[in-house]
Amino acid sequence: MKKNRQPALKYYSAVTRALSEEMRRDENVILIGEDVGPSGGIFAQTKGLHAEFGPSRVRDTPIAEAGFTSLAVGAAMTGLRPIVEVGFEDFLTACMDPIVNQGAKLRYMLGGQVRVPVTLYTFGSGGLSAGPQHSQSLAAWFAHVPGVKVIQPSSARDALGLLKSSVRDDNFVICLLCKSLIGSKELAPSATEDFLIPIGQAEVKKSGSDVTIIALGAMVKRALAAADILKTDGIDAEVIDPRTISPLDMTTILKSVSKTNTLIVVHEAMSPCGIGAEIVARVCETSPSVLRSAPVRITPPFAPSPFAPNLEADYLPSVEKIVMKAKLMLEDRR
Amino acid sequence: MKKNRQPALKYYSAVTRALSEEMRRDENVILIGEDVGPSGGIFAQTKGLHAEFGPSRVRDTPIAEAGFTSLAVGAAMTGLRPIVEVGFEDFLTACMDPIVNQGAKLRYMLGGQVRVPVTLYTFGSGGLSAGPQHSQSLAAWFAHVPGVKVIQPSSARDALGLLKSSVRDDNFVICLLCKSLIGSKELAPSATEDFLIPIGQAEVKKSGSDVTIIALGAMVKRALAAADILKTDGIDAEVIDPRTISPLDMTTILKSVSKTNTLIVVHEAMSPCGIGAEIVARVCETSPSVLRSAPVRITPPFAPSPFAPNLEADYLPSVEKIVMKAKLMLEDRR
Amino acid sequence: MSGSAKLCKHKAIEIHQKLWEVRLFELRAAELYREGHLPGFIHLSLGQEACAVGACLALEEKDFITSTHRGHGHCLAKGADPRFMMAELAGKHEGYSKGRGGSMHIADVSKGVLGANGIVGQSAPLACGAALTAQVKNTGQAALAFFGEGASGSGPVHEAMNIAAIWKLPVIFFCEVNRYAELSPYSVHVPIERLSERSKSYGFDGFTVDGSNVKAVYNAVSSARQKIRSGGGPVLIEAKTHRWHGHYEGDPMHYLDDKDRDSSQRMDPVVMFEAACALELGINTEELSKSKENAITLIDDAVSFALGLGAAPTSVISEDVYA
Amino acid sequence: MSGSAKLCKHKAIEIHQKLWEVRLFELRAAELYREGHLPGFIHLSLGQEACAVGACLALEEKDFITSTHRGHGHCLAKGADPRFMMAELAGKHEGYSKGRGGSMHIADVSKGVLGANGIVGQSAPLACGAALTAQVKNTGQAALAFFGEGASGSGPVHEAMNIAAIWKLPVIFFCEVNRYAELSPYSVHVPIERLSERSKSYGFDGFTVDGSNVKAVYNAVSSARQKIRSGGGPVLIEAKTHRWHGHYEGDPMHYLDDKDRDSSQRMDPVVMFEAACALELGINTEELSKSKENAITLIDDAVSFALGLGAAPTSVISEDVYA
Ligand SMILES: Cc1ncc(C[n+]2csc(CCOP(=O)(O)OP(=O)(O)O)c2C)c(N)n1
Ligand SMILES: Cc1ncc(C[n+]2csc(CCOP(=O)(O)OP(=O)(O)O)c2C)c(N)n1
Ligand SMILES: [Mg+2]
Ligand SMILES: [Mg+2]
Repeated sequence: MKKNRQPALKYYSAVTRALSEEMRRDENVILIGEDVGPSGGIFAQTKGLHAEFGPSRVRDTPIAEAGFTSLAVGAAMTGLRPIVEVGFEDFLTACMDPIVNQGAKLRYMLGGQVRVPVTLYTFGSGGLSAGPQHSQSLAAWFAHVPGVKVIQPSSARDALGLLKSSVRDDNFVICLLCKSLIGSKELAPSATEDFLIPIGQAEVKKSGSDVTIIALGAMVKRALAAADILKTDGIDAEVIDPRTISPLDMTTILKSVSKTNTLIVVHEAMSPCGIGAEIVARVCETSPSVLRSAPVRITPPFAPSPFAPNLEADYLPSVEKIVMKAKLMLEDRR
Repeated sequence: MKKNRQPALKYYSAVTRALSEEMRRDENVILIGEDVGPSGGIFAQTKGLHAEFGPSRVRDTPIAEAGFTSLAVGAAMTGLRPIVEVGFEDFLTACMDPIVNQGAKLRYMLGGQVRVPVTLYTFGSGGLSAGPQHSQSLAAWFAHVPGVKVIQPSSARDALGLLKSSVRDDNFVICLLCKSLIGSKELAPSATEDFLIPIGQAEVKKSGSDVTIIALGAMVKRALAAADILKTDGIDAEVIDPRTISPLDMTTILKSVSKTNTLIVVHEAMSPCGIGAEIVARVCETSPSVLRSAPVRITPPFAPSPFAPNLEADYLPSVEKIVMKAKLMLEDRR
Repeated sequence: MSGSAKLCKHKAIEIHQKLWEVRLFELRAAELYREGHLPGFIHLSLGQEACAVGACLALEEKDFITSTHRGHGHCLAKGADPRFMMAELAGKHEGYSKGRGGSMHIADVSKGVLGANGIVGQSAPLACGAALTAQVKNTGQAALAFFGEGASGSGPVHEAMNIAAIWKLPVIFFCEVNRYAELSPYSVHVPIERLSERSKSYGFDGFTVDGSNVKAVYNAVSSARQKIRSGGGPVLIEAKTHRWHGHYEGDPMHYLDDKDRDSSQRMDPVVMFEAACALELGINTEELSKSKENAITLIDDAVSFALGLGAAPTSVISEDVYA
Repeated sequence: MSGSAKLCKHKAIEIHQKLWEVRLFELRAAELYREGHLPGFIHLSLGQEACAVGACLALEEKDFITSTHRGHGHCLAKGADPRFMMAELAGKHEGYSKGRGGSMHIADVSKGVLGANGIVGQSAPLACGAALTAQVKNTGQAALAFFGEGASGSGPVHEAMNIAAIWKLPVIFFCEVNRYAELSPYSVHVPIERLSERSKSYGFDGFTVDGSNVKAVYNAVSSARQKIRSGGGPVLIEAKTHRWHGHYEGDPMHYLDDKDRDSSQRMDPVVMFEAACALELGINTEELSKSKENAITLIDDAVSFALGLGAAPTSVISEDVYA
């Protein structure tokens, strides 16, 4: 890798870059949300956009997630391509109707007369001691809803490539960013590259033959760290990041599971009716005899996300837990 | 059964009976919602309550699901036991924050200082040509949230017994009633009986040894009808109604699956990250070798609920589909 | 807002015909519903025709409207085709929603009708979105949101008005106060006499008009549209009107009080307008009969069109979920 | 609402001590936060002490308050114990939330503090719920909801005010207008000069007071409480104040304009009150020093208490999820 030639890209700047590139490309793209304007956002994620694109296309909103998300849907139906920021994923509870009953369904209800190209991004997941109302992972709710797509970038490059694709997508796309990755860095695609990652494609982040670990969002890095440790024990783990949560790329997942005959899913969201449940169910339905040991979901206990750092550390899936579960699974098999 | 002695109970009157019995028992129980007052509700489900308990305890609200659900939480924290009606399950999209970030979490966030005894009931599911915004089944969202309980009565007796228990429960309980069952009848427990069904217990609606069918809400009757047909083909199906969706009674489910070595789940909700996914995942995790054929989820296609009766009939899981899938499963096994 | 008629004769005849189209469409729909030809449930706006027609005919063709569960009149008045509307009510493939939406989801985007909507309150922010498009692209369009007094108590309506005020969006909030929301009266939903006062809490203008008087509605919306043309930002119009039928067709209306049961008290907006046409606008009976006849023909056609269609193919169930 | 001081000397001293408790609690919290003793993020109300103290001390002990993300002052003023508050900020088991909530979820229900809340706008309907309990059970209690001008744009606040008006709930809506919501100024959030005007759109009273003047706040809330005692339904009070620090502690405040950077413009509510105590209430320097000393001791104790505690046991993670 040309480590010295390419500048590093931070997760939050990947958001800025994606937004600005898409806004430059298409003047129908606008940005609305709380403090996306002159202040540049609480994580500096929209820095410079108001200056470059002006107050008509970059709009600070009042605190009205339901109102402005529905407004974005109305704008999308009439020719704009709004990008909506909702500060924290937990606040999606305030705009479920515009997403689920409007954004997801208007094309269907209106007989295909309209498209609803909205990209809604938000910062979710835990790891920053943000407490029970600022740390949730709600992807499963939206994977349960036809008409929306859901993406979750686990790195700066993924954030860049997936967000750009979602702005070009003609559907309501929800992008669930991970707060704990905000400062994480990666080699950036060159400034002139129109870097896109197609929606709906999982990525094998590390290939391996012994155990399949599907990890989401910030858990991808932990799964990779676990894979490193497992290697020292002679276990060759494959780590897959679905990247798109809805629709799920089951092809990539099934291919891996067929190879390793095992399945571990790791996510920060609650276990019941989560993405892990869906992946396990899909694997068992379509390839009932492929698993040679019981599938495992590694998730927090069924409780709200606690505030204190030691509590949150214990609550979230850890590298150690992943290592332990993987070893246990392979031992069982022997 | 003493068919002639016991009066028949309709599903919607079971709601009225549950509410009035609990309001008589405990003066802290109040009822709020749109048109729960003098009009008696759109399905006559609250008829007579305003007259009996008066305007202080039975309150028509403005159209403000977020506001009045949050208000109910505040009232519950301070000593009342509010029952909240939200007309259609689809409108829960408007009060997700009060449910998920307040009702479900305040006890936890406040260090156990409060209880939040709210019962929220709503009419959901399909079958009445109510269209895409009035036919949804969203149980999975709430099963994904720690701090709330979720029940779904599939008959008048279950509605009576479960609702009464939920009013006495010290937690936020969501009761998802099925619109298509509103007029369905059953023998009523005698008027003097304090008829309770414990929350958290599944019921084996029909026992059998060949195939386990887990069905939810209005699908229970269809599963039972399918079981009747299967019987004529020599297949003895066991039909289980979880009745409580969160927490799930996995003991009853696993017992059945261990006996039949098969698993079919039928629900009206969307498949991805639905209750079916959770049940399949739990079975495969805990009893990986118990299933002798691939588990099957029978659900509508991944699309909003269509309006026209012929479209909706095709969309929803039918008796025929259940029969067909069960037969296919058992054939595969031979 | 002056009360003087701005109506030219040509427009008046157009209004007259539309009033009858709306009236007849709904009378026929009620009939078909009772006979079992229309599934699900429908919400009629009989008695409120002057609101839909007066408001939509004061808009420009390029303007947008968003509507509610009680939207037949709005959609027709803005130009939706009664044939495809009735086909939708009947659940047919030829309907605006391919039979997947029904009465609550009629839309004709080519005519600026962005959809009836089954979620109370959402018409307001959705209209703001269309107004935002007009503002950003500088198209000169406006958007009008229909909603009821019941919706006025909902959060999204407040959020929409607040944003519209701050962003000076070209949007008209048109509140039809038909004295009920579902099964409960105005007083359950609104603590003040005049909802138009709410505009002051956002710093824009609000007016109350007689919603049975199509001229009054037309004039109010015309003035509001004028204000928007000159960049003046939102306007709230409250139209006091009457819902003649139940909340949904078939509603037994046990909750009505005697005063409200007494239909002799009510003004018929169509009759009122015909009188005004004759007296003030010099439109003669023959002309009035002609436009009424046109309406009858159109609606008859719509009904036979809809009833003549076969069931929608099940393939539409999975169409248009994603673009 | 008359501007005359209703304060007796005893109450004034109580207020003075509370002002210092709030001030010192937050100054120490800021320090501890910068030093890495407090995890997560905290939102300070430095400069707004007169609102919290004036409002809470005008309430009765049995009354309820609901608070926001910026709630330290509210909770302290209503009687929460600074030790358990600081322990919570530090994530300790002895904290009000057993270390599971942090700064945004402080509550002491025994003192009527129903909780700070991390969701903007929810304080209003939650307070209405407490007011409903008081009304249904006829306890004579009232509830006061703290919220900011940013929250005023949110649906739940509107829905709460509308319901409170219709049901005549014993609730005070107390809006602290501190000129910012997060990183953007008042004008991004509110299209009118005086938020108190909004009360008119629900038909109840609204007042604007100087939120830096604790006496003005105290008097306004006292009058509102009086009105509630006689069954008069809700009141909206807008208190114009200043947020001295950033939105969260550590906020670089790049977005401030020069006028707002110039801290010489600001009134210090504590200093102002001390002057008033001396001039108008005949409280001497010694008395003032004593109540300040009390505050210092209390907060010092709270800090040493919190820092002396061990980490919360992980068993608390799964406690209290269900009752
Ligand atoms: C969010 C939401 N809550 C409740 C309903 C059920 N509902 C349908 S129409 C209606 C009454 C609406 O009243 P109003 O706004 O006055 O309109 P009108 O029916 O009088 O035309 C209600 C409560 C709904 N559709 N959406
Ligand atoms: C529903 C919701 N949306 C957004 C936020 C993020 N947020 C936290 S505080 C805040 C600003 C609140 O402003 P204001 O009501 O004026 O209170 P202040 O911070 O000035 O005390 C915002 C937007 C939130 N917590 N909840
Ligand atoms: Mg109405
Ligand atoms: Mg503020």
